[in-house]
Amino acid sequence: MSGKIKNRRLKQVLGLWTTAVIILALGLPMVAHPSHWGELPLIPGLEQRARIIFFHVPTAWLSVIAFLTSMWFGIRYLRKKSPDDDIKSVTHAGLGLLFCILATVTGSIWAKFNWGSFWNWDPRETSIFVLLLIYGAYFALRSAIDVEEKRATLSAVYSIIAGVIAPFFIFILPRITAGLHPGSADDVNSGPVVSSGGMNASMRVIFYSSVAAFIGMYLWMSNLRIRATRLVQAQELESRKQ
Amino acid sequence: MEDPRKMKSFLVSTKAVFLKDWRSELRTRYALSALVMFVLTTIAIIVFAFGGESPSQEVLAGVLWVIIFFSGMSGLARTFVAEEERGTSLTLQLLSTPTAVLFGKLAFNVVLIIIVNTLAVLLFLFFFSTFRVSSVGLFVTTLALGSIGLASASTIIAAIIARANTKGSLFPVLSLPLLLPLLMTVIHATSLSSEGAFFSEGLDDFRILVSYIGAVTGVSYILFDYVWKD
Amino acid sequence: MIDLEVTALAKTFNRRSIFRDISVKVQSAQTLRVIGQNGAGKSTFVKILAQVLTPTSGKVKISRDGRVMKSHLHNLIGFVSPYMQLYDEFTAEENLLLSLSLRAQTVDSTAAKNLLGRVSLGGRSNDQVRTFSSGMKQRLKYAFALIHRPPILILDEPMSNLDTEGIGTVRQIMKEQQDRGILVVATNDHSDLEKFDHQVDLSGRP
Amino acid sequence: MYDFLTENALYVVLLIVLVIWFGIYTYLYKLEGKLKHLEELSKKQGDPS
Repeated sequence: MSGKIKNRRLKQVLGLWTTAVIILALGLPMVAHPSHWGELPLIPGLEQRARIIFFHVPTAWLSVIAFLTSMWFGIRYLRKKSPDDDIKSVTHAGLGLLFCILATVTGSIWAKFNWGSFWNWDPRETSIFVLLLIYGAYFALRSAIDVEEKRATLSAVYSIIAGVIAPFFIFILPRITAGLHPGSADDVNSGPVVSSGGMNASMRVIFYSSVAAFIGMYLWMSNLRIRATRLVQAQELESRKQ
Repeated sequence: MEDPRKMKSFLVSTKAVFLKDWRSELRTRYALSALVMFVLTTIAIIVFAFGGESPSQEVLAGVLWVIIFFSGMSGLARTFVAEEERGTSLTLQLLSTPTAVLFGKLAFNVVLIIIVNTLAVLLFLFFFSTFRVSSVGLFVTTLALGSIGLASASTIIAAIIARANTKGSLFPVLSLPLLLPLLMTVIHATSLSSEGAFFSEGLDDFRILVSYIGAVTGVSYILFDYVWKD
Repeated sequence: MIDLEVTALAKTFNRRSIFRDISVKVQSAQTLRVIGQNGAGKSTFVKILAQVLTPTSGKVKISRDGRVMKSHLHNLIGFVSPYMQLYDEFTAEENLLLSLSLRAQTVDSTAAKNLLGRVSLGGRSNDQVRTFSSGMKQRLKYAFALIHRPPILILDEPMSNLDTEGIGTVRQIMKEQQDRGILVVATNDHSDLEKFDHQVDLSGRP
Repeated sequence: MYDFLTENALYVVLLIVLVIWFGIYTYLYKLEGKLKHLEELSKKQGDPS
């Protein structure tokens, strides 16, 4: 009983936490030379548009993490052949696709206002595009196989192969175009925003709080989805027996 | 594989798989005719589309690899799909180890794509007089490594889609994300070669291609058992 | 000396159990009969024995002279079934030689010719398989399964598509196999294999 | 009105984002409740006792 109450409390905390992050991320003022806590730096060339970092970057990170998690459960499925691992694998892939689409859409709307066009084939846009293609292919493959064990095995194999090939883009993309993206190593305006420089302490605190909020939401959503899929599959199995 | 006798039997078996596919191909000409016709029609369409224009070397390099990619997509799945459609996969499973099947079919696809790519390049040089190959060594190496890479990724994907219901349409969908790093690299190296760059300038690209081939072949070798046996 | 040991074998299909917890141990010069109604999983079971299907859980262990064989198990097994297809575009003899070369064994065309004579296909050895009738294909499958002299012979529905003469030949082949190694027969027709040492009954299992 | 909206654009965005966020949160919270109910139902179905 106490576990249930704790669980509910945890979700309420997550709700309040995220609300606070949204209010701070969008509400705090931006000034040219932030001197005390609660003032965000005004990055020339980005201005108010810099606020997207609190939402866009965590979704992009999560779409990669979700892909890796899905691949991890795929490997576990191949080793142990437990149907539950496949449910987890497909759930994480589905949420990954959702976050990947969110990151693409938010990024490209932002790009329209900042760079003047929705799509520029900047290296990061190319990599999110590739990630979208991989997710798309993964689900296309799943929908084309009827037998559940075969579907689980083959989609796990595909995601592992994709996971092995994806790192190649890291070596290739810098040769395609110079980066426009804030945060590219060669960005003349702001330099690498997340890894160094660009953010001050307040911004960093909000940014990582936002990442935590997104991860919390992600865990909650995947948990709901896994439980729902289990129920659906149990129901199907029951109806097939009769 | 440490055992030399096992290694020898693996090689003999792989060669047998390759020869079986090759002789079957010579009798039915199924994949080869599809590939050759694909290359011919695509090049004809592109010639008409460009009209009298002479596009830049970079565009031509891209177009050449687009032709090669899609012709590969029309023929490279054949070797696995044919086994599945005719119901002979079970027979092949009874006769040979998964590893020999994988590498035999990989060898077959490499030979097939090299033949088709040579043809595509010859036709390309014939129809597009503006397409220059200034550094032949760089170009030939790119073509060879590109073909092997294309075959290595398509072979494992073909093995996967052979087990699915909608075989044909799924092949390019699954292959494109995996082949993109290869295509980007070979297009880069091809435009280098038409600019007349030194061989050493292509070394970075070749390193990427070789490690790509190694990674794809390695992961196929590890995972093929799961794909091949239900 | 060859041993075939099956322990706690289970297979699920679409998360539905076809059979579970099947154990049997067969030794040289013994026979195993697999029975069960349609859909009970006879073919699935013999495919797992033939190493072309992986079980969901459980093990199939084959040992030769007391040593457990780990790899190249397919070379110890001959398999005949109605759903197995031979290569249509190759001749009967080429199909047999293909079997030897894929197994990395010495390609012996006299042995192939003898075996084809044995299943009364001697006159058609250089014809492509696509010209064969279903009965001839079934007889060719016996030659195909025996060309590498396997110690374990697995027959799924052994008499399907065969005429009286063919049935006689197959009975002879089954008898020889019983002396030489292990014979596994999956069938619903109890006259196919009247005397057997072990039986697996798949009907009525969950 | 127009001036107010342009001057306080950021707060308008904040308001819209908060409304969307509350929507998502309530949806998930309700879903959690429904799912728990269904899980208990299927657990009861599971044991015949």
